[in-house]
Amino acid sequence: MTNTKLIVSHAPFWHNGDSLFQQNLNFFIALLPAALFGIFHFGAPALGVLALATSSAMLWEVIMSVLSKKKMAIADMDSAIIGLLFGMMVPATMPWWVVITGTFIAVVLGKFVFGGTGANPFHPTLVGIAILTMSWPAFLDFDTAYVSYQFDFTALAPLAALKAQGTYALASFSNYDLLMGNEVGGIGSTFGLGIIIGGIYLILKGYARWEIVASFIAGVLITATLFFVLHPDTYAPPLFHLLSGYTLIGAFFLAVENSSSPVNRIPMLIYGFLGGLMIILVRNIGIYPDGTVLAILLINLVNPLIDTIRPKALGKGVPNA
Amino acid sequence: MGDLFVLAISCIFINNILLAQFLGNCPFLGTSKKMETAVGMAMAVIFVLVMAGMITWIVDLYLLKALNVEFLRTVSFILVIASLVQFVEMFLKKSIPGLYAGLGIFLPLITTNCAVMGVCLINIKEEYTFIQALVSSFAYAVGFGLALILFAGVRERVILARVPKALQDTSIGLITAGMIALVFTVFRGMV
Amino acid sequence: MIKRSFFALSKPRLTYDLLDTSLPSAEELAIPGTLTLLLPEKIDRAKKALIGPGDAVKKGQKLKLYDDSAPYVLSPAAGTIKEFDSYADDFGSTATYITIKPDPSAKDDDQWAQTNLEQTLEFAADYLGHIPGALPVSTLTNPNYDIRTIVVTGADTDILCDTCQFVCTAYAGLMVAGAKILKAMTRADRMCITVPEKLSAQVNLDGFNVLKTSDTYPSNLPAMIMKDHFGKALSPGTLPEEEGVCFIRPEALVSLARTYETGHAVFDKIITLIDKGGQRHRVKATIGTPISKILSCFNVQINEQDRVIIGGPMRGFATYTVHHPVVPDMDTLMVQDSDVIPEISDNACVNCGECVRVCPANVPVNLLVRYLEANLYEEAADRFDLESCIECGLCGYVCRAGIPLYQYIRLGKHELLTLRENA
Amino acid sequence: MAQSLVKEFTKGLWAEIPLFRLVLGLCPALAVTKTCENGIGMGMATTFVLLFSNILVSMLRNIIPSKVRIACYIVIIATFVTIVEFVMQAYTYELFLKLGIFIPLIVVNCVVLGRAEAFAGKNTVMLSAADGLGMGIGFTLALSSLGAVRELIGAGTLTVWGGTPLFTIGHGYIPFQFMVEAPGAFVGLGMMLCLMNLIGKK
Amino acid sequence: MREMLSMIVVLTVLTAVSGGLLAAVKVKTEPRIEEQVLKFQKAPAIKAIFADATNDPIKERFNVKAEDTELQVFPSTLADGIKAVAFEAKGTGFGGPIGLMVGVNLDTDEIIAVRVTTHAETPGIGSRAKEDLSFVGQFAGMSMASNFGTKGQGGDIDAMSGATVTSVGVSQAAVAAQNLYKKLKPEIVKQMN
Amino acid sequence: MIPAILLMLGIGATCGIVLSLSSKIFYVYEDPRIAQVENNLAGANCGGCGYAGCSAAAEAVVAGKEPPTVCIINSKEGVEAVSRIMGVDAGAAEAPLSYNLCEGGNRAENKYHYMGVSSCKAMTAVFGGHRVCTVGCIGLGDCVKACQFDALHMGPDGYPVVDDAKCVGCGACQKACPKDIIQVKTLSEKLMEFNQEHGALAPCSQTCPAEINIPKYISEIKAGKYDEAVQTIRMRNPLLLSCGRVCPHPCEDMCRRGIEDEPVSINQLKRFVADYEMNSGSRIPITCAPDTGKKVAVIGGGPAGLSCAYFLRRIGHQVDIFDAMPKLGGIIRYGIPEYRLPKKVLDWEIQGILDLGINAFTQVKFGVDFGLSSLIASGYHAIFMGIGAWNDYALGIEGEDLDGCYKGIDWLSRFAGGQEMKLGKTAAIVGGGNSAIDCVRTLKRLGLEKVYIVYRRTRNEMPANEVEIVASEHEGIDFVFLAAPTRVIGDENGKVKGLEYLQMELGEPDASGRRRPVPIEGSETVLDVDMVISAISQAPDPSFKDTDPTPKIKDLELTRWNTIDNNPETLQSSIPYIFTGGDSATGPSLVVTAIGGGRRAARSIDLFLKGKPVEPVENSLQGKNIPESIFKKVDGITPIKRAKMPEIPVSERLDSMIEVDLVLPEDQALAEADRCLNCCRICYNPDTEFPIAK
Repeated sequence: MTNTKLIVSHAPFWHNGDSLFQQNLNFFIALLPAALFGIFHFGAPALGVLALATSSAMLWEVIMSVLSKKKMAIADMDSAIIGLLFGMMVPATMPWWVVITGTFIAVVLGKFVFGGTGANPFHPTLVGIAILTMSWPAFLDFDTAYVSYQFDFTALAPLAALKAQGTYALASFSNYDLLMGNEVGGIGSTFGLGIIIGGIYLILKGYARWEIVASFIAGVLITATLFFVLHPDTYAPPLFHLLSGYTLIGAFFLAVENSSSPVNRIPMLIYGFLGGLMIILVRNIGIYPDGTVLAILLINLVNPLIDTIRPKALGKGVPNA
Repeated sequence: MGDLFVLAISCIFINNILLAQFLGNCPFLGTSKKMETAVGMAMAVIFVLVMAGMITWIVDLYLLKALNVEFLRTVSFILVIASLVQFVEMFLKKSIPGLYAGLGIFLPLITTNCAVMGVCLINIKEEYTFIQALVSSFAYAVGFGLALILFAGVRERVILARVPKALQDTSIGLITAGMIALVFTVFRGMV
Repeated sequence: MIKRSFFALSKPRLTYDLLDTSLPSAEELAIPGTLTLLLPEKIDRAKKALIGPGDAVKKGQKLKLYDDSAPYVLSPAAGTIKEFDSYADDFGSTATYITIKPDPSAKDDDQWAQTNLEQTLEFAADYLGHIPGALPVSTLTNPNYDIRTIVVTGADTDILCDTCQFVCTAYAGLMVAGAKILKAMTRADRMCITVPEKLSAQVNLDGFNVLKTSDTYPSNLPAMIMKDHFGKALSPGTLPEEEGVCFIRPEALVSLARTYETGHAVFDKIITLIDKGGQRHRVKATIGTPISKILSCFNVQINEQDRVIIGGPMRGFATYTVHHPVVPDMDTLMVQDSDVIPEISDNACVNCGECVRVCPANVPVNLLVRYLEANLYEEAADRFDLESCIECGLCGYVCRAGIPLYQYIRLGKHELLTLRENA
Repeated sequence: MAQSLVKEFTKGLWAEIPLFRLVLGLCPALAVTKTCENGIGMGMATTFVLLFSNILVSMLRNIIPSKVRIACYIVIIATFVTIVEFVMQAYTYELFLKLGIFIPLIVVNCVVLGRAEAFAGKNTVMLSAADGLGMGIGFTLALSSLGAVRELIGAGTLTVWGGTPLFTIGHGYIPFQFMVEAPGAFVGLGMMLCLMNLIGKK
Repeated sequence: MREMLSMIVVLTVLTAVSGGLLAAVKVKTEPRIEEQVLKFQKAPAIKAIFADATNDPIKERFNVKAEDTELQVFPSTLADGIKAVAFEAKGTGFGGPIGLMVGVNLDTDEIIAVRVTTHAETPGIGSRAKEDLSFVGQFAGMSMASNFGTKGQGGDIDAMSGATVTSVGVSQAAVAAQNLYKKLKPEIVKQMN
Repeated sequence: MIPAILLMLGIGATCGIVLSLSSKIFYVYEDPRIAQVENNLAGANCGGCGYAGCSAAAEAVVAGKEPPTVCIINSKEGVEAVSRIMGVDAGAAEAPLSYNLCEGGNRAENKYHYMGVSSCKAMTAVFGGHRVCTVGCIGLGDCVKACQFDALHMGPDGYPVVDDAKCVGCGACQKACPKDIIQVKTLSEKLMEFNQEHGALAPCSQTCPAEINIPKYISEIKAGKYDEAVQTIRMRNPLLLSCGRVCPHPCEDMCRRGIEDEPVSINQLKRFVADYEMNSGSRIPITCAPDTGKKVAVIGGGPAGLSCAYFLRRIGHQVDIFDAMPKLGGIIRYGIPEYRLPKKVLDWEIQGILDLGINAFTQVKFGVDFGLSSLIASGYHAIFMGIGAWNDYALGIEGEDLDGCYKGIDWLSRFAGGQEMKLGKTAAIVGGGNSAIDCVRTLKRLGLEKVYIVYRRTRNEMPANEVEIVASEHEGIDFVFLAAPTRVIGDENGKVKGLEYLQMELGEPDASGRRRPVPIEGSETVLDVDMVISAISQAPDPSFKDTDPTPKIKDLELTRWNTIDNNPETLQSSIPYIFTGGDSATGPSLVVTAIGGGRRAARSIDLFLKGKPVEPVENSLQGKNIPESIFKKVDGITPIKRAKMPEIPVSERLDSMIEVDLVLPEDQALAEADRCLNCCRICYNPDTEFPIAK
């Protein structure tokens, strides 16, 4: 009996069985509808981009873990989700080397240098997209990306069209088309319905916080409505903003990323609302057609500040007897 | 009034002194490790920058331009700023020790803060009126403080994260700052 | 183990177990060949110890290390001291273990026969500090506390445990008697008892103020009782004692009553064993019995990498040796098979916020743990409410990254105390 | 003497190279290093100021009262900065245009004032000159290497002097423009610091 | 007291010496600087405007003056014998003043071409004003009397997308040029002859 | 030009006036050290230190919140200047380094599987950590994480290894270690460290009178790091060449391998590395702490004096050695014959010590050529007396002064000193100690026909080293046991012609456990010899007390054995500034004991010189054993023969005085080092029955 070594650990001795892998697996499941639609919609190249993005992101994670002699965290699938999200936000025609560079930036510069999962102050995928947009905007231009495709709908990126042509461009986009993915855009970001279904699944599973999603969407709608009501002929209607571009994928999958979003209720509401507000500000008065990426990065940036708003801890403020 | 507001917004966000103009980066990295110091530094910069902006504007108009010796701008400005900072430091220490404890210790950092000198020079270069100079000084300083405080918020977390050894401290601080600069491009074109 | 529900939008809900009525009484265990007593005092090699190997001890004899030391244990049986040595306990505190070889032929000691059983606190402090149920005499006699309310934890504080409930139902009469004695001893004017609100067993509790507690963990923890029933949220770092409330086990009252009834010290402790299959066994064992005896009594096989937990699954502690003795405050013994032991990781916090939302004390655990990991205890206490933690362990239970959050917090509190003592 | 001169000179080149080891002088480092050429120009201007201000400060170190020390140092530095400004305008005007506001801001470069305070104010003229020159050259090296990296990645060229690229990466290269933008400056410098950490001090 | 005195004296002497020294350097370098400014800032713009100049406008530059306004003018005779002048006007952009060299056909008062000389605009955005000829090209052929405001301000100039401020700066400069031209044209014509 | 000058004049004057006035008006007192410290910081106000500017950092330094090294860009000189301002004494300017006491690591036994926070601190909170041994390094690397300078990393064996080149001695690791295993000490502190309770001490180290870290140097030999092994020995023992030859190695008696197998040849290994250094042709550099400006006189250049001088010098004191003999070395030069310790080796070793900057004055006798007062007058702050024990005890029998009668040490030293000695043909040496053996073996080599050892007990009781006895048996020495000399018989010329002795038998054991010899009445026997050397024991020569004119010397108390009375822990004598060690304090004893005494005295002298109370080492464990290290059984050991010391064949060695014992060849040394069990680097399961304990 003396040689039987027991396990000694600290309470609690139970765990609810939740894990990072579970979380990411659920993210994966939730992303599937939109991703599958993207593959169906944009064909084999889309599948290639998604597969390459996911696998290269995981590969970068492996390479960096080996280089820095850190524990391999690939089994968590964290990088896979980063890569998949990256793939879903880019056009299906993106050259392979741009995808690999993008996932490198996302995984390494977005996450790894900050100390890995949980430490990234910004959403890694968005860091990748933002830096790529700054460097090689041509590869992320949806209008040129799909020139060789034949679509039975207006093959214009709705937001770019809005920016370039003003409100009369809106006529070519119906809300139903936008919702059903009849638009050009990122592989997985066009199918609004799929994103909404996946997102709701994620919320129900408890892996995305509904407060953020709801307030984000509210931010978009309220701000867009304000603009629209004031100048209906200059600005697009709120639903258009909600259903076009990255708005939905941003609301359901990007803004809710754990380590760059708040955990307390009021900050979550502020965070989401601010994100929605910024998107509309950028779209309506800024220079970028779709401000989702930078808007979410901006709320990521203010997250540490607003997340200090939290309920009083037990006994705080009670005079010490 | 509207113009001044636009000027202020552009100075705070779009032309942010730290992230777009690269001025004042040494204290930006040095004092952003803790939120407390960041807030203190931000306040001190606002205070000094407004003072310096006013004084140098006056010096420029009534001395340099009047005597047609604009080429002495650098020397005279920096001397005025350095003396001002030192004076304010001594004054606070003696007269308002409470404030000194909060702000004063940051004052020496400001002498070599290129943000102050830079803004003073920008004010002259842009040929701002006195009011404009005042607003721009204040707005630039607020922009400095805003960036510093946002940065400190992120950095407080980054410092505690398991950053790879070679990247720790300044290195990751710079990368984080780069990300913030990236984020600040969101304001482009908004005015 | 309770798993995360499929749709986990709301907080997880852990409920207390109600009394397992299938076990009407406790099985009695004979006095084993060796008894081990744990004495919470460090051995000072420079001083001459009062006890030594080979010394004969009587049943009920008070064993102390040195003349001037306060802690003592009572020998549960007559016999001889085999040895004593130091034992590293939790959080760096060093204790001493004393092993006694009981001599079955020896007569009961005369020490207790001669002792005049007074119903005073001084007497309790001198002789009753080691009775089953661990009467908190040091708290009761502490001049800094003005204990006016005594709360009997009729509802067990940890989930899965039902020893206290069992004692309340099985020994209600003795409890009432014990409560009277205790009331006579102390200045307490209020005697409360917590009872699970859904407990169906009817208990006759005369003279007690009954506090019905909800079945959601951690509502039976002292801090929660203070908040829910006395309306006093303890300010960070304070104990219920400082508010004049003392929490005691029902078994302490029972032992008290029995001591005064019989005139002899009592040493049999009621313990609930929860085996690997979750099956409960109730046993009455002499204090000092190695738990291996209890385990073998119920044929619990201990293999490599199993876990033996003293206390419940949320707040107990895992021992490294099956030779750990039965001690006066050991209510529950739980054995986990190596297969069901959840992995613990050294991942960094992923900031999912589950812990924050589940925390009954609103502690920002996600940030706190970063500071604790970096050993910034002062900051953790100042900015992130380290001391507000009521130590329920829920944060560790829900942690998605598998971080031992509760351990970090306990350690942080401990280090903070050390820091403050040194300052 | 000669040995210590060499020591003071060489420490600025590697062991205490201002930008990478001491992390001083960030503003010009970030702002002007879009091209290698700018880095070299800025570095040379700073070197000039460093060298002469160090010499002068060290010459006057016994005369200057400590209370107005900073003011005096700053006047000395500012004088040389203005001279550099004139000279650059007169002889390397294009470069002057690129470096813009950052030339007068050499005056508040922590490296310059820092060396005046930390070294020249306490050491002999020769040593201070060696220190200033070493630090200046080290600063130039750091700026130009950062500039080279940023320019190569961000523009696909390498310009050392005179505005025409010395070298252009192959035709198919699409410049990674991030590196020449403001965020790229921070990230690039951060990465270079990381590289320096990896290489180690020796 | 001694200490105070020494503080004052040292600082004063130092600053005075500095002032003197700088003044001396300034005097020495001034002509050369002026030459450089011409060579690097204005010459390329002038060359671009008067691509087919038969003379050397820079060498023949002269100053004109009316009331308190003084202007440096670069006269040119184009290949087709048209007399033209170029001069610089300033507007305020995003990062500071924008210099705009305007070449005007003296006979028709039509703009031959304009070029941005100096600016401190954001690279890649505002800086396009200098490189992007389609923007400054709008001015070519416009009459000096037309409205140089941007379309946003109700004028005739299409702003560069995403660089509104810079565009406005350029148009401001153009308006400034308009005013200068209006004021100084008689003088210029006088001097040209 | 003029406006420019005027303008700058104006601005300068304004600023100057404003500043000077405000410096008067707004004058606030502050600790002058703040300004001084600030002057010595880099002054760039860079904020890199985390403080707002240099003045804030200076305030933090003065307030004691930060070390003088706070400024990240400060030069070394600047740091030193700041340290000086802060009154950190010169001793601390010596760079402290971190080092690890426990080298058990993964080799240690665990008591449980740990699951939880991966830090030593957290694990220690759970039943004191998973190691069975109480000292044991937990090995989760809190210290490695605490190190800001990348100077610590986890070694392959699971305990931290310090990179001396990177360590700055900040002490962060020490603070981080919950078990006090990693410590930050200066070289001086390390040199002056004694075996204390918290050390991970093997039984051999505990037994060694010089407290050498034996397992460490053996493992270094095993790893082929001979230089480091030499350094390790030198931390405790400067005379490793001599000790490697003459030490009777009590450590080997405690060797745990001896339980199941033969003990490790510890001393052979020491000799191996010592010879390795000597034969390598260059000395391994020895570092000394910066000068402290204190002067110490060491009287007597024997092992105790040399050891004391060596350690005092290394911790920065100035030392002069005074010796009455023409050359340094004392008893190991004059009492140990050439064939055991060649003078060449000794010279090389002593030169190495003197090369540290120690002055030696030879042929000056304390009390005669100089005295206490002259030493004080020459500015010595403390005195170490290691004058040895040179007075042989007389046999106290009739005829002892006959021609041909000698005294052991006297004879040996005169012989070693090169004096022409009259030799007989046969000799009887009275005594059973090492010096008796030295005498007989020397005489044998000098060609005597018959040499007897006359000893009053039996061979088993002989105090001489076993190897020595065996060697002399090989060399054909005759032993006369149980013989008490009663009379030296002389011839008519007053020359020795025989030694009469009484035969003895062994009686009851006495207090020391040895059976007391009891004479057998009427058993007188005469041994025909023409030389009698009595080598029974020696005592110090107390004559300096009479010859030294300083009255103070009379205060120096002696014991009844004429040894200098001292506090056995601190070695301080009755005169506070006189310390003593070696044979003069203990009576005749081992060389290694004298060396240990010299180091102990050096520690006390250091304390005395620094004005600190001269107190014994706290929790000293010298000579005591950690209970769990004295395990009684060792499992799984395959007996491997202990390396046999190579010797010169008897036939060859008797013709000359050449060294008899040879050094182990490298492969054998490595094999021998491999036999070491690494006690206390592996924590064995203790024999305690109840596993709750450990």
